[in-house]
Amino acid sequence: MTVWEGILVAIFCISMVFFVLIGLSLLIKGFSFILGIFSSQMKQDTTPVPAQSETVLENELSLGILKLKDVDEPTAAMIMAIVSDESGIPLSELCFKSIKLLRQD
Amino acid sequence: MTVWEGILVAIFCISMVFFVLIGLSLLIKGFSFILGIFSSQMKQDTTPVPAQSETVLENELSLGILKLKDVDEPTAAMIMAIVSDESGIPLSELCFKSIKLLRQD
Amino acid sequence: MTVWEGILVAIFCISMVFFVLIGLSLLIKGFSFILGIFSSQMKQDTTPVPAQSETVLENELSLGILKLKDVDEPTAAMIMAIVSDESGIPLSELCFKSIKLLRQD
Amino acid sequence: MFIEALHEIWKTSGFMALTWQHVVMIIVACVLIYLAIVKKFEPLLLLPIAFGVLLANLPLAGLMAEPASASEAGGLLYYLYLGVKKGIYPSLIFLGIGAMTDFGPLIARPSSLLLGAGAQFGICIAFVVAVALGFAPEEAASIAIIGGADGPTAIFLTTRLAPELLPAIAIAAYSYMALIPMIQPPIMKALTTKKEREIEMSQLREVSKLEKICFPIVVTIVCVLLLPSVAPLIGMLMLGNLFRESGVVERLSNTAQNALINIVTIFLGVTVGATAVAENFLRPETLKIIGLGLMAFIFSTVGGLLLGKLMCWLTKGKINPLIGSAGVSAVPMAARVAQIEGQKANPANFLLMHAMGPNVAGVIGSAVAAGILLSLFG
Amino acid sequence: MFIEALHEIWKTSGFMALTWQHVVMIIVACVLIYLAIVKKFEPLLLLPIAFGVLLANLPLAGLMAEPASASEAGGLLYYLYLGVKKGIYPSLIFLGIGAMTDFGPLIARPSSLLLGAGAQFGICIAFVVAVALGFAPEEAASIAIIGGADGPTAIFLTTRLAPELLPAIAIAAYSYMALIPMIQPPIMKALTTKKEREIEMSQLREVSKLEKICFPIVVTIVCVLLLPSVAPLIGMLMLGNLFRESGVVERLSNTAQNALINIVTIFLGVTVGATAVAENFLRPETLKIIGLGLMAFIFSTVGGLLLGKLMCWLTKGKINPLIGSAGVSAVPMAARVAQIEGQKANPANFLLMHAMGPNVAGVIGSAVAAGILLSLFG
Amino acid sequence: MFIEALHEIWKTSGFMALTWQHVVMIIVACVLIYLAIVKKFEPLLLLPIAFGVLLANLPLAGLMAEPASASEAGGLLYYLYLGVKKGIYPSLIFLGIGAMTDFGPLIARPSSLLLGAGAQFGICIAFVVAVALGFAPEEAASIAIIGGADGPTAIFLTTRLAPELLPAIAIAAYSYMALIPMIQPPIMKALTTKKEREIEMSQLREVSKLEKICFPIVVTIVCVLLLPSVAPLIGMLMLGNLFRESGVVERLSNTAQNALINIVTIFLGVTVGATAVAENFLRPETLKIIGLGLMAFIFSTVGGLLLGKLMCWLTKGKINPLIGSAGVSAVPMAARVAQIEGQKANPANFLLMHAMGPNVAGVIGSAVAAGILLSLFG
Ligand code: NA
Ligand code: NA
Ligand code: NA
Repeated sequence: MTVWEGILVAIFCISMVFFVLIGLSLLIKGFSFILGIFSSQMKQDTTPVPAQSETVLENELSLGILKLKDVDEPTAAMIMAIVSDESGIPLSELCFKSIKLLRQD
Repeated sequence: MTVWEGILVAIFCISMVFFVLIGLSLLIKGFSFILGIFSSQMKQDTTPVPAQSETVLENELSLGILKLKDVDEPTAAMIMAIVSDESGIPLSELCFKSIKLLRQD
Repeated sequence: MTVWEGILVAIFCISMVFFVLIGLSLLIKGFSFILGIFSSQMKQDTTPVPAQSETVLENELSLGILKLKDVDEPTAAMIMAIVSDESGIPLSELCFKSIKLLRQD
Repeated sequence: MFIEALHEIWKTSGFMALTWQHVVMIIVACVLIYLAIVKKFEPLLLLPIAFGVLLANLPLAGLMAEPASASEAGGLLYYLYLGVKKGIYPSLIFLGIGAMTDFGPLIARPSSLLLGAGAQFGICIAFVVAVALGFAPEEAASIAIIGGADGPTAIFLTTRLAPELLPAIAIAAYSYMALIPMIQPPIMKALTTKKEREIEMSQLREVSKLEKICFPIVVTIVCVLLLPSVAPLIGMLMLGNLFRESGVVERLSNTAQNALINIVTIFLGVTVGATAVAENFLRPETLKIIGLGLMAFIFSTVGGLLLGKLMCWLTKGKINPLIGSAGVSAVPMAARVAQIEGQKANPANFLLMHAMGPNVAGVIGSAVAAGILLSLFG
Repeated sequence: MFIEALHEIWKTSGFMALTWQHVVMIIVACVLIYLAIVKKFEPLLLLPIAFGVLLANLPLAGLMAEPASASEAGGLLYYLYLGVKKGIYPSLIFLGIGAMTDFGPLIARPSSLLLGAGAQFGICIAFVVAVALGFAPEEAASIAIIGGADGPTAIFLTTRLAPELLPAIAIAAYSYMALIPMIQPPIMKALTTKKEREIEMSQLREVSKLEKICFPIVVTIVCVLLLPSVAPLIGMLMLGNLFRESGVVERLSNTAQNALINIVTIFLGVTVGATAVAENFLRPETLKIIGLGLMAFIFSTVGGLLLGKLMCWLTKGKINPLIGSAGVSAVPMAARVAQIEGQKANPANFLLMHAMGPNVAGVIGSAVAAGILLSLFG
Repeated sequence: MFIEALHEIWKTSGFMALTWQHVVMIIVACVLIYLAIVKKFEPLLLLPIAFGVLLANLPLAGLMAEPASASEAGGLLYYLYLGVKKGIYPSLIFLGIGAMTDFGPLIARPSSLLLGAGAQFGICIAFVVAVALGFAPEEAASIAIIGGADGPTAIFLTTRLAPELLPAIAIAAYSYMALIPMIQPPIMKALTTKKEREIEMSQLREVSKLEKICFPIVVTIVCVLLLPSVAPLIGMLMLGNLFRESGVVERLSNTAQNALINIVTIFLGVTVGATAVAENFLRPETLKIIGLGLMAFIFSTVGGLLLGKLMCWLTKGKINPLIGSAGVSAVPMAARVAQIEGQKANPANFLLMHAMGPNVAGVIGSAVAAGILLSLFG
């Protein structure tokens, strides 16, 4: 294969990559648009894409989304700290759904 | 294969299934009986088969079977709740053998 | 193979084992010596080899090596007991780097 | 040259080779993905199967291609499929299922095994009808086993008797297993009186650890001696259960229940799905199989319920016939359906544990039925 | 007899057969182990690769030996290598990567895919130069794919096009991926103005779960239809992602991300390393490959940055060109480098999530490039 | 026809084919299961082995059947057994063991390696006696390796030298490893004085991380160069240890220690057990092997203890000879026995860590012995 042919192949290759990925990007845009129309009727089960850094996230994490059953906030926070410490997962990435206390009598 | 043969095969098949499973059931009955005689001499390491719903079970779970070393019951309960929450295993299915405290000084 | 030949093979085999393992042991000694010289310049990231029994170790484990952030010692001890109990790892073998409290307010 | 290369790419692209059959199969795959994710139809297997269907029907991908020669590489899924073809995956899944299953309720009430036998009734009915519809006996047997409501057993038998029907049978089996909460309740209500459904059952006796350990050994010896062909299924099921109950090999039990069964499930699902190429899936037989499978499920439920009624009558009302329907296997879905229906009739009625006996008996029952069919037609 | 046996042992020992080439390779292995452990160069793959190099160059160990006959056993690594040779391991690694990857940022801003395409620029440059240096087209394509900054893709393509170059290409690919934090920053500073690097980007929109589920299905259909040869990579990547996003098969997703990918990584690394025997590694070609690989990385970064600048200009300063450099893949290292450089210029600048879009697009981009090269030369 | 079918089923059932040899083997299997579960004899391997023995001796199950033709499927265990036959499983188990083993105590006191060499003494004695009893040299070597007290090594060597003795040797090796707490103490008491057993040893020096990382690399290079045939064992053992000590590939280390080793253990155990069919197990040779194995264990312990006494004398009482008995490997059981016996003589005596050195040295020692035997007879 001559260098000239090589250059042609290379140009062809990069243009194909652009062609496929631009096609994909348009498709995703179209799809998102269509799904956006549908989703107004549907129950929105969305997950936010965090755009800020993790340190910011840690502060954003509010206990408000936690269902606390008979547990006061400090205890809940301690439990979360324990789990985070144990598992090695930073608190910002842990998701607690509920913390409930069993018989504090 | 004619339908008639098919019916014969089907009857044969279901009777074989019954034959094997009835045999097994008798065998298990016999075995359980024999083992029952033996087990009166042996140390009984039995596990109860829960017949009630899980919610009932949760109430049945007594702290009595737990060996608590220097830990008061509320703390033990909290520990159990933490572990249950973390691991995602309902409390009724978790089995704690002992909870001990290391230096409460 | 005659028994005589067998004996020769056996002697040969055990002497080879000794030859290889003595060689290895000398090599490790030499290597440790060389590395020992180097390591005086380098940051020493060493792990102690416990020579006492585990029960002794448990007493040796001081909270001093733990970085405690806004957590009092009893709480830290309790957390360690929980983790040890849960994971089934004896406390003497668990290594805690830090325990910190998240918002005790 | 540029144009030539573009032409070359286009010629080798899948768009050129796309037929309407492929499009239909892709739609089928998307429907299956929808059922798996949104309707939660046994997603652990249906999702990989559906994706396998998708991959196999994107033309020219060649994922299932046999190697052209010894030195060339075949398709990815061709290699993974070897585990299905050689019957390895279903057995390893049974190893994991065994490690997950508590046979305690069955040991506490061995008569559950009868209900597990009765709920294989649909297999027989479906077999006869399949023969009547003109299927060869091997095919009829493979179709009928859908009525066993047990995915790995169905896949195991089908790979040995009628591999060309594998995707249809596997998809039907897992779909109907997921549909249990819709298929069974009407039949349960039709065949039982409210009074029967209200029956509360006495608590099961405690089962000793020793009994639980002996159980897998005894079942293996008896079943494999009687039906040697069922050894890969019953043997592995019971080995897994022995791992669980022995209490001394927790490591192995955990791995059998997690890493091993999950890896095998991924490979099994994707490759079984990938056998569903248009040519052998878009045939009238597939519709017949789907119909026969539903029939088999219905009659298995009927069989279990009728035997339950018989046992209720024989024990003078000590057995709630609803637990018979749990004999179809589909662990633990069928047992839960029995629990729900029982509680609807009588809020104080907790049938779950009582239904677990027939439920796990149904797994043994279908494996035994598969063994018999394999002896006859294998 | 004693002396004879000793002589026999000595003759069959590796010391007799040791050549200076072996010694050089052993030193290379030790250097790689040093880079993996002390410098933390992608240790998950470089450490097994390095140990594989070591094992393969201890003479007479025969770990990669083909079985002499059907009844005899071959070397341990010969069997484990079959998964590389047949293209199974890279696909399974992609399954795990798919299960680990969040395509959300890409879906939120689909134009990221352009940056992912631009960052394949180095592949083209390296291909042309490799051809100019006298490599055969298949070899040139395999070398060029190093610029894709994606290990499994490089291994997949190389096993199919130029297996004899596998160790050099794999080692170069993983080493340069680890060197991203050293290679990219100077280029980023050279090609962008401080003002451009300071640009803060608007927050990405929320992506619905439905979009995330549809994404892998759509990408699979489109990519595999266009480029059937890429099916094993894109198909498995998207299957893993579907496991992740569907939310109904967490078991499978976890296993794909852990046990399965780890087992495959061990086998892949050790056996790829073990192909680096002295004869086909200590050649001038290896040095050329290392040089070409670096060039490919640099030009991929350049391509991504230039396209980033173009998009910055087109959107009138809404896009920070730094995220273009993340398009080389090397997830998530390249995105982190973009974040760090952005924050250096403007401490309030958080580019991480914005760079994740081009970053994951780069994985798709290199797979597509590999598919095209495979169509042309496969 | 009904009668015919029943007759057919009966003819193909295992009851017809059952011989007294099968019954004996089933009883052997049940005894092994009993030992594994109740007596906790190395249950991780003995339980799968025992169940494999059971499955292989239920007639006609054909689980180990070779495929009759290329298109037909063989037995389940036939396929799983390939990993034993090709020597893959023992190596992968060594990978996991390496990831579990801390060679620190050995590095802190390299003279432990001598004790690990001394405790291979039983291999030589057993070899000579086995030759005298008329075994072929390959068989004698395989039997003798039981004295190495190392299951995977014994299986590895036996599959290469005398595969027909595999089940007897594997069962004997694992059973005696479990019996260490019964076999060793009387010998320890007979060969040492109370004064010797009372010796307290000085604390081991700290071992740096660097030494721990260099250790597996150096051992691999030296051992594999000297004895290339031992590469699959030592190479994988040291790779696993490098995973562990490097600290940068925790994922791989965890998987090697858990999912991978457990999966391989299940497959290895069951299939090794399944080679114990009546014809090649119910022979006088099996009894001889069991006797020779016990002898090998006893003389290995004696060898370790005598060398311990010698080192005690040479160091003027700084070495407690009890730690010599730990040189037989059987990690960590033998080290625990040394600890217990030491503490019996002197309650302030903590030998555990001191005994771990010879204990892990014993693993290397048996692998080296296996390599030598393989060079001589392989
Ligand atoms: Na069933
Ligand atoms: Na890329
Ligand atoms: Na040993």
